[in-house]
Amino acid sequence: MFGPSGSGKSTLLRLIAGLLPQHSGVCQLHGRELRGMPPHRRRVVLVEQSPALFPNLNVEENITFARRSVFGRRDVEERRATDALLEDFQLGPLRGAAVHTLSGGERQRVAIARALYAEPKALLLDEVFTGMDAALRESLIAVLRRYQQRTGVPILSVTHDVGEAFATATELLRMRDGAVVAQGPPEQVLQAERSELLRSLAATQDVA
Amino acid sequence: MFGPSGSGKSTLLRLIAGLLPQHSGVCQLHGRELRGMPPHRRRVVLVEQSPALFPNLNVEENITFARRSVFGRRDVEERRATDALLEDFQLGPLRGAAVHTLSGGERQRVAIARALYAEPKALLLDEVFTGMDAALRESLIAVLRRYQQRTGVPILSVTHDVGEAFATATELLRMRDGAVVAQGPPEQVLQAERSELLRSLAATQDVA
Amino acid sequence: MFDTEALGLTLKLASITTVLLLLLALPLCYVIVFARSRGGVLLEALVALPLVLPPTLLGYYLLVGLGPLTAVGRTLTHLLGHTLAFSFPGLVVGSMLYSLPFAVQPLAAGLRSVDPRFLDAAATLGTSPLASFLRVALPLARPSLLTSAVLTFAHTVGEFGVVLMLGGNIPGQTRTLSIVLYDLAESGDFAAANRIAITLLVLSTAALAVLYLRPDRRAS
Amino acid sequence: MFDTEALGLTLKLASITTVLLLLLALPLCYVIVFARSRGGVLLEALVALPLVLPPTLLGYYLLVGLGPLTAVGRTLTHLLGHTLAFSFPGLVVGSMLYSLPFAVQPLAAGLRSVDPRFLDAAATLGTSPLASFLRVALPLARPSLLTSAVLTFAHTVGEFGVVLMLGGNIPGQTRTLSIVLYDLAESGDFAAANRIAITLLVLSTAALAVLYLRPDRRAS
Amino acid sequence: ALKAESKAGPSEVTVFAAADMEPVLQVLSPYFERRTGIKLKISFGSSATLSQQIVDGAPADIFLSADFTFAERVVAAGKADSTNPTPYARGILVLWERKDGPFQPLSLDVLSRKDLKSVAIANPDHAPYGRAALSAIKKLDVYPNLAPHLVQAESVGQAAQFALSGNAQLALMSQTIAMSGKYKEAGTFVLVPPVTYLEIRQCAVVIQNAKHRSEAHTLLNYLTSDPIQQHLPELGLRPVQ
Ligand SMILES: Nc1ncnc2c1ncn2[C@@H]1O[C@H](COP(=O)(O)OP(=O)(O)OP(=O)(O)O)[C@@H](O)[C@H]1O
Ligand SMILES: Nc1ncnc2c1ncn2[C@@H]1O[C@H](COP(=O)(O)OP(=O)(O)OP(=O)(O)O)[C@@H](O)[C@H]1O
Ligand code: MOO
Ligand SMILES: [Mg+2]
Ligand SMILES: [Mg+2]
Repeated sequence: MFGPSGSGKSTLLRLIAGLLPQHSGVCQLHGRELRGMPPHRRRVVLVEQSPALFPNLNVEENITFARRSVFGRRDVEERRATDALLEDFQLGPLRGAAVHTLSGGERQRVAIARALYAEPKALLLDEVFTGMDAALRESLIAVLRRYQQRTGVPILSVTHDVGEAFATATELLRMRDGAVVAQGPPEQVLQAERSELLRSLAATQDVA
Repeated sequence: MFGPSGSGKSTLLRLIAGLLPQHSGVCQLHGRELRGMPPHRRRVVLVEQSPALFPNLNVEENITFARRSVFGRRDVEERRATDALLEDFQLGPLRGAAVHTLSGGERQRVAIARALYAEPKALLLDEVFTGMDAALRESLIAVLRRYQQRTGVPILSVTHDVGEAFATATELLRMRDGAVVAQGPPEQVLQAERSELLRSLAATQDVA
Repeated sequence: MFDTEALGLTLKLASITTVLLLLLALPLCYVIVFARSRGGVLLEALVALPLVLPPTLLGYYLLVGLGPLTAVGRTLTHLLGHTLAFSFPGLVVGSMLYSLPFAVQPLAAGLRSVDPRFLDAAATLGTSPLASFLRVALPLARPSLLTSAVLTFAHTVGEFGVVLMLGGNIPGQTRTLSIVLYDLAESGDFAAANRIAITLLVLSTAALAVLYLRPDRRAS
Repeated sequence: MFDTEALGLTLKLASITTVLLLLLALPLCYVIVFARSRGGVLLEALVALPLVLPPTLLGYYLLVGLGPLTAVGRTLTHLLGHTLAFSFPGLVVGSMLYSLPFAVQPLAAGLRSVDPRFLDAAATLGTSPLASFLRVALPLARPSLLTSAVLTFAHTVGEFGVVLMLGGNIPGQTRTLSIVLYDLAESGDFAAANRIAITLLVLSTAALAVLYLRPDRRAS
Repeated sequence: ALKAESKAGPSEVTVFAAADMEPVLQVLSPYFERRTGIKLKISFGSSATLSQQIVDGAPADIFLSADFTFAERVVAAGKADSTNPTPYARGILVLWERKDGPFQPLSLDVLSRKDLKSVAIANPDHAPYGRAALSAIKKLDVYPNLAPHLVQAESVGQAAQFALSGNAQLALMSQTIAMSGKYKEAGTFVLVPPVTYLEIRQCAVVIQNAKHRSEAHTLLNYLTSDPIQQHLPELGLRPVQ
């Protein structure tokens, strides 16, 4: 999904996650209607633009937050899942680090790992790759692609990088002024995009 | 300035701004030694990766924060400066908005405007263009370029977009593992970059 | 002679009251802060009421209201085998009522200032509101929980009106330090009052030092 | 007859004490929370001391310490023309000492939980620590400031021990509601006690409603 | 009186009075005010509390103690305007129980019963009526039986309240209180034999630096005047002589 700043992308994601009240429209996941369902029942995990990591927990505790009960102990399998995530997201050496010491990119990786650990039915990513260098981004996208192939969980990702969108998405959404103005396979949406740009240029010239 | 995630870019900026204690090295601005000077005397403004806007103030109050005293009234000139900034950063309609309602890109724009309003002697930008679409980014870079030409204030900007760095900077810094590993005019640094990459590729092949 | 019995009794009363009140304050704060209903507002106002009632009034109402003249009082007296007045459990009840707002208010204020983004994050991760309260809000509001505990304890140690009205000055049961000090002051025994004051100061300076010099006090 | 004189006196005492204490608590909290020195820790412990001293002890020491037996007391007596004890100014001094921790602690806890990122941002924008305290930390800690004010006011309204020791029971000067209620209880005048209780409840319910039903209470 | 009036506005006198005097002054003060134009501002408490406060500088004009000792304490501190406290009445100790209490009809024998749960007395260190009560209990040989059940109140007024509210089964209190409205309605009392306690000789002192010293003397003279002394038995006190 992409669109200009302030066009409502984050708002739409928060709505899907259940963090904002839905006043109209339908919102379905795997055929289940989500409207009116409280956020913690939806199993839709949202990774926000600047993710809210729990400041009282270290990196590992943040990642494993979702599946620990108040007094929970963890079994071997969960420990293995944690190790795999720490490695996938290149967070191994930071395992025990306090989250306020993390760099911006590190925080985002912890947040994505935390989301995957929660075994969501859908994953929403809000500009999570923006603060990363090209190499890191590629490797994370590969991790997510593998995850998606293994679990079949749909991923909706917001980005400003049209190239990235084109390269990674199976379907593109374009938003403007709070509405989805285009939706479909990447080629098609970008095609529409281009012709619209031409149209608006033409309009400007008419005026001039 | 650029470099991989976690290489110490933000840390260096916080150090320059005086938010972290400096244990060794020199830090000078216009010939003034900054070491030991408290942050509020440095007149070095840092716009952080996810900027801390004051949640109790609206957009305009955030922008004008620096030059208002506790009970301050504003004069006509300051009002004009505010209006200009609001327009430059396309924040006009959001003037009175509560900051918790802003989108990610809007927050970053408010933070940059707030920094300019403080009339800094140096401006530090930490990945502020990452969450913006291409059109918005271009227009903001143009605003900053104009500002720099008018005032001569040095701007140190962190980015992951090598293309952007190359296009906008007069001098490039590359960081890795907490140290500046290259510095100089863009062409030179990128040249060094490329040859290093080749060297490391060669090393890998040697091992294989 | 120094009245160690009264000191022990006072500390026992303050400890029991603090523990019980914090256990009560947690669910109350959950409803007050997290339930966005009118009920929460009503409850908060109700919990705040003992604030404005002088301890002598509370003590008087407990004396009369839980005394043998009312049905409630008779039932209680029957269950306990004695009147609530002039007994340690009676002081606990009185202290809890008296200190309730001091346990609830700082904690509620602390919970209220927890950034809702953390609660949102927990919710999308599948954490129920109750679990979010326990695992996210409460740990983040820890300084306020501590303030609640300290103020409650202190408020109970310093309690005088309720004890005077309800206690009956029975050594080992209801004769707390504040009463002992009152008696000493009335009989003009400055030396004995001094001994108590010094003991309290030493004890409390030690306790406060432990509390305030803990290394992890200020999140950086 | 309802003792409006005592009600007025009590409200006056609580208001004056609250205003003075908040004015005092602000600089104290600044030093305690923002100065990262040992001095701050010491000051915090010092401010907390009245917490653990029963009001009867505080009252007694003020009575003796500010009485004609000490140099300070003699000077004061000379300046005022009367002893500080058994006068309204004396009650204000006693109440301030007694309620000091209740003004300082919630505010300090609130200031402590202000996210340091906001203070960092203010600092790089050229705001001095003092201005950051006034313009950033304090507005963000507003709920805690409110808690401080409410608890201080309430603690003073509910004050009994200090008033009894230091104030005596002089109508119109030191006879506060808590003392009136004590007297009423002694004379078994349940009806009069009821009238006072109802007045207090109505007044305070109104005050609390104003406080708790303000629309902007919960930042969303 | 006239002189004081011109100095300090409407004429009034601050009275510190022992708790047993509360019902008495409640009855007498309207008469006194009507007759002399002097308003009474009264602070009640245990005799010890009040005397200590006066020693500490409380602005009382006159102190009506419930005994001689606490009045003497004020004299000893140099706060009285004469060296001799003035006796104004003699107190009577009674045992009181609510009419719906378990020991009706009331007699002194209840004090030796094994099923007694609580008896309220005033603090013997602070209140003359408390001292008298403790002495009586000992003289009546019921102390071992009562000791575990004694509840101490700050003053005789509070001891009475403990029994009135039903929390204490019995109270040893002043006859002044036992004969006053509420207590007369709700309970019955029996006299404690005067031989079991030292005479409760209630004495008054006028404070030396009092603002309203002459009004204080007016009150004292009024209390010791023959007509009032003759009325004392109706109020639960015996006349001085
Ligand atoms: N509670 C609210 N009240 C009023 N306006 C709001 C509220 N929440 C969001 N908005 C506005 O809605 C618009 C959409 O915000 P949103 O965060 O969804 O944008 P976005 O597409 O994610 O932009 P960006 O790329 O900058 O993050 C913004 O202009 C924002 O100011
Ligand atoms: N107080 C601290 N204690 C320990 N480690 C710290 C502390 N502060 C930062 N670090 C570590 O220092 C490294 C550099 O962090 P920094 O935020 O400067 O990275 P960055 O270059 O800005 O990365 P990014 O591009 O992801 O924002 C990180 O690995 C971080 O975990
Ligand atoms: O009237 Mo007293 O001094 O309480 O016995
Ligand atoms: Mg957004
Ligand atoms: Mg960074």
